[in-house]
Amino acid sequence: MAQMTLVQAITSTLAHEMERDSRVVCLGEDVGLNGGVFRVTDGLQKRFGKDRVIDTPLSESGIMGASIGLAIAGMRPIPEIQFEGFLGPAYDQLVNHAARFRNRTRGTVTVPMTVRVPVGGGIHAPEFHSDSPEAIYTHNPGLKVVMPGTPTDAKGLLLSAIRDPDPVVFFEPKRVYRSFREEVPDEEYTIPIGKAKVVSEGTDVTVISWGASVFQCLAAMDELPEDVSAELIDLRTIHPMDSEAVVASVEKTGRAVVVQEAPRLCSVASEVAALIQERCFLRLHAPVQRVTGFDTIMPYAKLENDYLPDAKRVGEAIRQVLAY
Amino acid sequence: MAQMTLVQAITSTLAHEMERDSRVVCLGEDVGLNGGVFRVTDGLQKRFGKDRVIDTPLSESGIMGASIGLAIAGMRPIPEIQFEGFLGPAYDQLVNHAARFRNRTRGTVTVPMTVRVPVGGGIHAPEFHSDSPEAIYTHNPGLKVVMPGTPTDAKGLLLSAIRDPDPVVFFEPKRVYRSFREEVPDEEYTIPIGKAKVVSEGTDVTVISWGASVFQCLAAMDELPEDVSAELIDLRTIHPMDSEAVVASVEKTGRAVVVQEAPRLCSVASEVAALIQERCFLRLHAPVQRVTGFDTIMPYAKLENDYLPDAKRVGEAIRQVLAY
Amino acid sequence: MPIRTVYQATIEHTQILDERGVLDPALSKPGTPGILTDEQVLHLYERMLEARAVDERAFVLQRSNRMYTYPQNKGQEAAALGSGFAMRRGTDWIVPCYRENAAMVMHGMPWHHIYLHWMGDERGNVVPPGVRVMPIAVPIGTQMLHATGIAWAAKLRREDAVVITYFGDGATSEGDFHEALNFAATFGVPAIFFCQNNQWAISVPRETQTASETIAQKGLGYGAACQQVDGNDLFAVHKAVYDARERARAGGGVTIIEAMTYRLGDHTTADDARRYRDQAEVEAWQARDPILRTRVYLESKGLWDAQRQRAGEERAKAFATEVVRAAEGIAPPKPEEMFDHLYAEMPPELRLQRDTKRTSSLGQDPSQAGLRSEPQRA
Amino acid sequence: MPIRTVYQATIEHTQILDERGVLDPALSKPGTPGILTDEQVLHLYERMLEARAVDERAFVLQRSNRMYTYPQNKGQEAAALGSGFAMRRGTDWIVPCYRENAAMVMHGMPWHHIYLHWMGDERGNVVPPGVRVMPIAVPIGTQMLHATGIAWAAKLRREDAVVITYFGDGATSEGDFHEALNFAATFGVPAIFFCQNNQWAISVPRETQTASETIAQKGLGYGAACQQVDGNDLFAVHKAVYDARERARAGGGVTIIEAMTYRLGDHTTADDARRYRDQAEVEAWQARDPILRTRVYLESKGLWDAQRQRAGEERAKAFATEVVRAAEGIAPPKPEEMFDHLYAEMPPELRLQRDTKRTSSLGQDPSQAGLRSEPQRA
Ligand SMILES: Cc1ncc(C[n+]2csc(CCOP(=O)(O)OP(=O)(O)O)c2C)c(N)n1
Ligand SMILES: Cc1ncc(C[n+]2csc(CCOP(=O)(O)OP(=O)(O)O)c2C)c(N)n1
Ligand SMILES: [Mg+2]
Ligand SMILES: [Mg+2]
Repeated sequence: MAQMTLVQAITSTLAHEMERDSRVVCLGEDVGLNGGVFRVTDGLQKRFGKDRVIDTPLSESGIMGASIGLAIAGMRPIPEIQFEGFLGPAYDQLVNHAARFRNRTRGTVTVPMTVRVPVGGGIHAPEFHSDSPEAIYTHNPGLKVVMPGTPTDAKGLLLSAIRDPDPVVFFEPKRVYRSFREEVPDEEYTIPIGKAKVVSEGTDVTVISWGASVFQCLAAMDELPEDVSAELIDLRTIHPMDSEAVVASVEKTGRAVVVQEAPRLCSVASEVAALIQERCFLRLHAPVQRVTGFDTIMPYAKLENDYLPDAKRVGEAIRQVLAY
Repeated sequence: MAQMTLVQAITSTLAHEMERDSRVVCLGEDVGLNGGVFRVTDGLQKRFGKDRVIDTPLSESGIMGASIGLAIAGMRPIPEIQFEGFLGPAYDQLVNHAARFRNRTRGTVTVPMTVRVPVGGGIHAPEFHSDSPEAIYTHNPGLKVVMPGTPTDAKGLLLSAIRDPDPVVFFEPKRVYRSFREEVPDEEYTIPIGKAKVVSEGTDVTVISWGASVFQCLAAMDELPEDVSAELIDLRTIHPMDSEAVVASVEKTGRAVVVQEAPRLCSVASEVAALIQERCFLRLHAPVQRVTGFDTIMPYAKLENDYLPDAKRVGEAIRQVLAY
Repeated sequence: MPIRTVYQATIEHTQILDERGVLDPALSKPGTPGILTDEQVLHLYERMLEARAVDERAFVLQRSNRMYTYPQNKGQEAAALGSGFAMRRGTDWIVPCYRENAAMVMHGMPWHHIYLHWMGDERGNVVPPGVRVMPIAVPIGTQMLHATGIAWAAKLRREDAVVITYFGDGATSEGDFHEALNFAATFGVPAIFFCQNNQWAISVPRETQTASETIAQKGLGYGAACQQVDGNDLFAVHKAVYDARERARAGGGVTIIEAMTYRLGDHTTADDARRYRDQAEVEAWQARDPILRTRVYLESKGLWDAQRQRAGEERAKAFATEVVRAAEGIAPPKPEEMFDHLYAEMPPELRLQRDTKRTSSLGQDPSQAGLRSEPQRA
Repeated sequence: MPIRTVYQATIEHTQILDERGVLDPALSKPGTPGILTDEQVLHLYERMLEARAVDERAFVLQRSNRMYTYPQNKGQEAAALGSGFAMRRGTDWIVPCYRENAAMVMHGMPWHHIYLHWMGDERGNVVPPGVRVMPIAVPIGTQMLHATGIAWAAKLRREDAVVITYFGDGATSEGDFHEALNFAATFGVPAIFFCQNNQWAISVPRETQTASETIAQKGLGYGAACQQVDGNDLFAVHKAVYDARERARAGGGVTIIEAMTYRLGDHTTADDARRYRDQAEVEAWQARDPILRTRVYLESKGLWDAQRQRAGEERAKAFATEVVRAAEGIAPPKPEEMFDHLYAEMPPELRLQRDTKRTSSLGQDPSQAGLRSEPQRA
């Protein structure tokens, strides 16, 4: 076991898989010699060569569309989009092409690729560098959407993503990249896409989150009165969602809070709330609370902490559903 | 008063506003001599000239981005995107630029434009011509999203949209374009963006819908037993949503069904369900039911009617919430 | 030097078989690589007749409600067949738009799949095993990036495969055209960008689409090889693609070819081209119909005559009837199929929607077993 | 004619003030329009010193945590100022990226706004009334379409305004570059596309970005006028933009200018360029520093000397201190501001979020007045 940050876990997993499978190539802006702006692909070009770790032109639709072609022709491309804010130019290729090929060809043309994208706020980056667009790629059918919150999960989910026969959007929460280290098992293991993780068990309220927000939830739970027993679920996969895990937990607790960085309207939090009220209606003691970013543009760095849900807001929501 | 189809109501409103305000220009693929593929701009180029009704290159990001520039420089552009499936290439300019300029310049650079987009299924069009992406443009903050379901609403909302100081996505349900005529008042009137319409009042259940699906809801309500009194709300504006109207109705009925063509996950229906359970929790007798497209790609024409919610599915959902 | 020339370029237009059906002797000198033989021309002429017949039948089917919107290929057969014939079936890739049906079929896509596509049936996009033809691409310009990626894979894997992608004059205005060509040229992938410049993008004429003098010169900005050819000239089209393919195989990278042709029909069956273009223009191009031109050539060589023409047209019609039969002989798709191919493995919630589709409003019927507390698993 | 030339093009590179600070006599002949006067050069030289000082101060601020990520402009001052000076303040439009601060400021954007932007404060994008400068554009390539639209508006309204838009070599790979140039050229709008080719896009060198020999030739595919200039030559840059502006005003449409320059600093303060580029290359370009070259020229004309240089540098430093003071002297933004400018009129639900932001988890506190059944109205 080695102590690793999220970045290190991803780097070493990419290396592992490139070693194992010669079809795997990494491509994107600055991923080569520079190792990516977050250094996630650091050292990989040196190790695997310029044909496997490829600096591309500054061209997100190009990266996405060419990766689709690579995948169709039998490669396992891992395109990196430098920040989630630059998924915009690649949107059409991702949701209208990567996501649709299998279905529209009845399984005869497929796109096994893993789109790596740093995501979310909290690192005081410039504008367009702090968004959380996971709902967009969940609403559009045909993609899988993953967002690991820990180095250990990242390793297992990334292996699953690369080996998945379908396109996976692999969101990497920037705030977690180097925020802590943990023991990551040395041996190969996969974590199935579509399985949530119960971070801590509880009986009074279910807190559902993913990505960097999980840590705000943990902080909030630390502040709860001794006698409150909260269950924390890290979805890890946004789509397909582990509805079973969510429903099972809320069936037990009867109360739920969903926490995300993204704005509220038509979001993953909306979906979770809608799902819970559908499936757990008679068990619910209080409305599902959504603690989310606001329905405005993610502000620039000076105000970003006022936008992102923090432990205080999460704690308050928990107290509200308990007091309802 | 004249009998008009939805197409006619939009055409005559565009003409009205171009007459009144010389800053208004229509632009897009085939909108000129050809009058648009749905003939919505038919005759306008002849009447207003090639500088006001402009055929553009085949370039959606170009249309959107250039319209942003036109709007910033004092024009009132009305770009047309030929089908909602081709919003993809314009996505970045729409959600990251049109939607953000006012906020990121603290009100000093603004984008008053109305993006006209035919939307939805049911006309047996080729693939990529039948989607319903309204949730996408609602989740991304900074746009207004309108979808009129009748000629009368279209006129009033289109006038509001063109005069709105902010970017409006004006979705035109293709299925309704020529499906019926109604009396449209001759005089100028506006319908405020953000106000829903109670199509029919009722006390037992609230049915919430928009666009072409409203007519499936009406058909379903025709089939309900005499003693069931259903209230039908046509949102007309998706964003900003008329939460007050929805909440007021469900406070009265205690039951709700939301109907849309779009897939379910992270959709407007999810948002409405989440909203209702938040605001009307103690009044709800049954979970809010979502009748939606499925979480798969809109199928080609042969199966599209199996995908789109129809009166049968709506009726069943109503009966389910009543029987709960 | 205060002012110095840093770049110079020239674009040439090639025609080998002229409008009167006469072959240029210099360009077709015996032994010139890529010049079609008589036998090949005869073969391709029969394919042209078939393509035209199937195309015209589609129009009839649409008008009688047996097909939805259909984009006619009429007038562009030389461009599709001349180019397709220069590619090697099963090795090279065809990445089409929707106006080169004959090229798709030449490389193994069944004709009736093309019908099925426009009949609103996804099974029209099924690519048979071993066939290297991508499905029809409706969103304009997008397929060129897939072609680039496929060609890139061939290069990375050192496969001897070349990719040709087709697109219209209108498609060159899309950002994806630009990004695809730039990627292709930058990485030196074995790709051929074949523009069917049929002078119109629905109602928008070529001059409104772009201010450049030619489409071919658009390749200059990427360092691609650029050429314009008479797109109704089977010989010139074939030769240009042949050369481009050889160049690509030799590591010479990407070529853009602009084939000057014309859409003799409406944009699609939903269009009425009389609204926006002159009949005189259409007639001028009708006189340059590639089928006509090829026929005159074959007749001048004594390889064809009126009687063979009648027989050929009969065969083509019968062929079209077979295609109709194949397309219409398939049982309608089952609603469940819309769920079956979204992912390799169906997620539980999707399975729930599939399994309850016929019985509930949306997989949410609380009366269904275990639904409320335990979603049913795959 | 079987093979005929349908297009020919040439791209020229212009240098007027050479690396040794010597002016080309032919190109700078008295009376040549667009050649800077001594007075103008002196004025611009002082602006260069200011720009450099403000830029270097930003670096220091970032390193001491008083600013977030900042992209240095160092080395590109001649490109920014020579081009900006050819445009008319208040009439023409400046549509920047982020490496032409001095051009923005020359046209009325306050220097401290640029600081505020990189300090993470939206007020840095506030455009003062009457100023025709667009805010800094971070998403690469996107601003060129806005420039096209603004220029188009000028044309439609018959205003005598020309728009210049700035972008890097990397930006030319984006689809928006293509669509913007194609729109601009097709509609003949008065726009100048000014590429600051500083040889790198973060770590990606120009040759990896595109296989074309020059960036300027990318304009050929649109029918634009194309030119390459020495971007560290104040005279050549100014002259090229001056001519392009005159051409645009005369209805001659769009020009693309490639200014050959170099990013002397890291990409941003978050970057370490030593990871990917040779020190030798950097040093070679340091010798071509535009400030140095302009100074040598001024000295050769007896207009400048070491003493004036010291005084000028002092003034520039003091100026930078003023800019810091202006940027840091502003009260921090209030959290509510994030809601206040999303729409002209705040929708009720957004107002609810704003008004309950400090007191509830998300405008959903059931204890707040009327919240559950009657959302509070604006
Ligand atoms: C991205 C996109 N935008 C718009 C359309 C609608 N549309 C279909 S065909 C067409 C014109 C295409 O012109 P061209 O590329 O010249 O091909 P042609 O039809 O002439 O063969 C348009 C605008 C589309 N299919 N995709
Ligand atoms: C659409 C988009 N993709 C990626 C980025 C990240 N990024 C910021 S600057 C940059 C390189 C820009 O290079 P160039 O256009 O040459 O401008 P320069 O920085 O050299 O002035 C990249 C990739 C971005 N800001 N926007
Ligand atoms: Mg065309
Ligand atoms: Mg650069």
